[in-house]
Amino acid sequence: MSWMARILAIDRRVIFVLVGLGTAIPLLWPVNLPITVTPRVEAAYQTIEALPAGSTVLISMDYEPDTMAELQPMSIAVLRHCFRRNLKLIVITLYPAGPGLVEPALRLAAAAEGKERNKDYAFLGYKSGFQAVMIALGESIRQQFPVDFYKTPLDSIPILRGVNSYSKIDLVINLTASTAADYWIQFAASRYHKPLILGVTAVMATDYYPYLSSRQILGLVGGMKGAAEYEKRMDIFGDARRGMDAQSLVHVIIAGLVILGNAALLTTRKTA
Amino acid sequence: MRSGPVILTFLVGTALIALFFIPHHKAQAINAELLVWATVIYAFALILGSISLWNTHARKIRLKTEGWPYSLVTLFALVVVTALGVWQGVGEGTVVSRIYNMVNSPLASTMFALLAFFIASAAFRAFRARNVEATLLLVTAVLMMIGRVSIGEFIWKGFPGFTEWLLDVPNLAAKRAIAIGVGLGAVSIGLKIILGIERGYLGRSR
Amino acid sequence: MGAELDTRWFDPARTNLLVGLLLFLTFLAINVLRAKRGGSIYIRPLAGLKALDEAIGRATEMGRSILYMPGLGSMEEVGTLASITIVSRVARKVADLGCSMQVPCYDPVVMAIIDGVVREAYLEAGRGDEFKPGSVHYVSAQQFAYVAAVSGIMLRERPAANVFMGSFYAESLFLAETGNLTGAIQIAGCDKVTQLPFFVCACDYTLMGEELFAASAYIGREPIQLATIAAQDWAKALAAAMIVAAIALSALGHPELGRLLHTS
Amino acid sequence: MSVVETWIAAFLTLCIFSFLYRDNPFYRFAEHLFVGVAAGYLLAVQYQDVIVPNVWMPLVAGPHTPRSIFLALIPAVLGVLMLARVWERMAGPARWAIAFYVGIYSGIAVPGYLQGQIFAQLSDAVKPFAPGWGAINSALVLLGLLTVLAYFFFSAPHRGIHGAGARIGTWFLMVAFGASFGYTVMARVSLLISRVQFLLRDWLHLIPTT
Repeated sequence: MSWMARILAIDRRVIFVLVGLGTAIPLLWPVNLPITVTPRVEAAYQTIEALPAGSTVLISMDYEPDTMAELQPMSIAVLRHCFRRNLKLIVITLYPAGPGLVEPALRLAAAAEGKERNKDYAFLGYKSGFQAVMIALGESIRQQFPVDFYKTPLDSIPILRGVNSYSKIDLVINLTASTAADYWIQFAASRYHKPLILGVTAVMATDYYPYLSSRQILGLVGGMKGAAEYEKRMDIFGDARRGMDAQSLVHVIIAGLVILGNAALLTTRKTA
Repeated sequence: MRSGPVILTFLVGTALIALFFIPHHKAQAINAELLVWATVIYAFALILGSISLWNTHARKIRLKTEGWPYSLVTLFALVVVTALGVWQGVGEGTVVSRIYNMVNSPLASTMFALLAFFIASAAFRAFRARNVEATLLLVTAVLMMIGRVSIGEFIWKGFPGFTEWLLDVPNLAAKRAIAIGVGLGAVSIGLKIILGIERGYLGRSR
Repeated sequence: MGAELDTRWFDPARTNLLVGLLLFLTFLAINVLRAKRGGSIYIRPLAGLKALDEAIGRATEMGRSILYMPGLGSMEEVGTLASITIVSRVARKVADLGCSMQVPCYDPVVMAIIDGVVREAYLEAGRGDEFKPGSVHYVSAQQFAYVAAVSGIMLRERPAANVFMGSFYAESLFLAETGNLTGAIQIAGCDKVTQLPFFVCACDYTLMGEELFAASAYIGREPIQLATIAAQDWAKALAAAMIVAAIALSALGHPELGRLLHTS
Repeated sequence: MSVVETWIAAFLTLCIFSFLYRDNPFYRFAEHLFVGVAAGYLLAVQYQDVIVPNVWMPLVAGPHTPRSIFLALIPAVLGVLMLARVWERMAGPARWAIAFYVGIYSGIAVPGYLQGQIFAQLSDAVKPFAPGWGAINSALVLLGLLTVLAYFFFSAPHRGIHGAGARIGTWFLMVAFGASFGYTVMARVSLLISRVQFLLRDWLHLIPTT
């Protein structure tokens, strides 16, 4: 069997090994492939960069373990940027499985930037009701979240003193894999006229380009690639940039295999 | 005996179609109630399904067919998790939710992750330039793959823009046409069943 | 403050939908009458369904079974309804030839329905005793637990043909790629656009979108069923014409037609 | 997750990865455990969320009014009829429950797909052409839409003008499928990355947490 014919009849497990290595190697030994920061991510970065120190930011992290690969590194990068800008963060989640992801992300970001709970950020935990919560935050945060995730009353949390509705919030950031984004645009941005930044999965990102061009959202971070760009902009080397190395490698492996297969097909067809 | 159920399907189906057009709160209350009834039937059907699952595996054990010990694992898990769930509930903090997070979550996400391997083997085998259509399929797929990762942008600045064009024009056009066709097919099959033209679901192929 | 209770008996915003429904019913009525009066209705051949016939024949010769997967949609998905109408005809062919068919189910109600359908097919074919109870069985209503079990069936019981008919999601590639490994002939029909590329790549034949809904009429070849497909085509032609007209009119400054199609 | 839970999750993860090599006892064990736990979990959820509030409470435990009993009785009877299919001779009566259930979802589907699929796509498709260069894209979208619709026409053979249109339609379909296929690769690889990260970081501690 000619060399080319053997390629065509390659055992699929060879392909599986290649994909497995293409994923594991960059995670262990980062390749640090070049990343260019696209305008949409830059716009999100600049919006946070422009906030004066001490401004209050409401972050709603509405996603669950199945989309963690794309959104967890994005959350950590955005949280670290807010901490680095000495902003006051109020963090909530509208998904029951949210706290299991949000809490570790907050701990990681705060530790990396030397920030403290209740002094620099407050995590209010999960509240069901989706749109109802978003609207109610316009009236009173305390009515929705009488106590924070750790059961401490809001009044005894330093950064929440005097903050009880959207009026005191300078920026809303929503990191989500679901239609929560549409409702945040409808309520936070349109109804309460709060500046809004979105962080969504790659699959969803293209649907929100129109909102960016119409300035309903001021920045859009899409998928693991967007998160990697944000990490590069923050000059940190997180899971997103490692992940993007693996993505690039596996995509190149698959594309290469397809090209190789067709090259083999052409030569065998010529000789046959 | 057979025409009775067909009439019931007609009555219920027509009622649901009518309720779509009637916003009256009493009508919508009936609509909601009927949907609750459907969920109750589903719950009982799930018990029937679980009995079917039990029979499948119990038969394997009884007949000692090849691989019957594995069926013991399924039946054991089924009994234990059902009993705990019925007795203690399944919410956050219950034993069942811990079992679920420890067993089903990793299994489901790893099964999902296997798709990365299968997408590679399927691409290698299927993307062969045998004719115009197959060539269009593979060229578009390769360009889309390369264009969406940082390497693509590194090769050609316009790559991401091009991949978005592929999604916004050809992909959108075909998706829209298929969606219209599926919509028409769905309405057609729904009406056929309600009007009794199609009775296959009652076990009558003629 | 009590919300304003709606007491209207008709929602005017949905008038266009009602007109659309009545139009479709008219097309249906005309074509059914045409069929009843013996008018012949041409329907272009669907390669996938011819292959399905051959696959059942070959499976019978080899004494191996057919694996029919009715999809991972519940009854809310019309692809599932389509799959039920298809399996009722396939079951009759399988019963006629004395072949055996296994139907692992995701939705328990679908299992109850298909169990009745297959049992009935064997009775009608005069082979009531050959029906194997449990051949139509519930596997799991969780996506990847179903996939894990069915992949096991494919690899261990080696059916001669894998038939995927209905609504499939991300698991489509997993099942089709595993089935491809076993060398079985694979015929798929799916209404989910995002899954069609994977079926096209991993299966021998794929019924795309609307073809899934037309399949049951094809296999049965009953005139009235073919009439409903003709009605669908009339509606499709009308839709295409309206799109072109609306765009042309709005280019000339009359966007009214386009607005007619708008839904709340 | 505690250490024990991490080790169990890692073991089960490797059992599933072993399927890539071939069907083996580890995969078979994980498969059967998966099916059993999933079946038990779903059964318990349906019991807690549906059976108790909609059947047990109104008929037995909870506050009853003649109306609430009657309203709860109908679905319960239909449900029991469905359940009775366990015995073969009860397959007949179960058809009433099936007919009701199929009627509900056919009745939902007809207007639902009419609005959500047909009219939603039509109202999108009739948007006026984009100005300037965008008009080319709008024209291409319209051309693709019409030719793919032509491909899906059943009552005319793919011959002549209709045949040519259908052929162009298949080209649009292939480009659309290629784009959709390539677009999905990243999402699938992301899932693999998070599983490999779980093994390398949470289990083997070979990757530093950021």
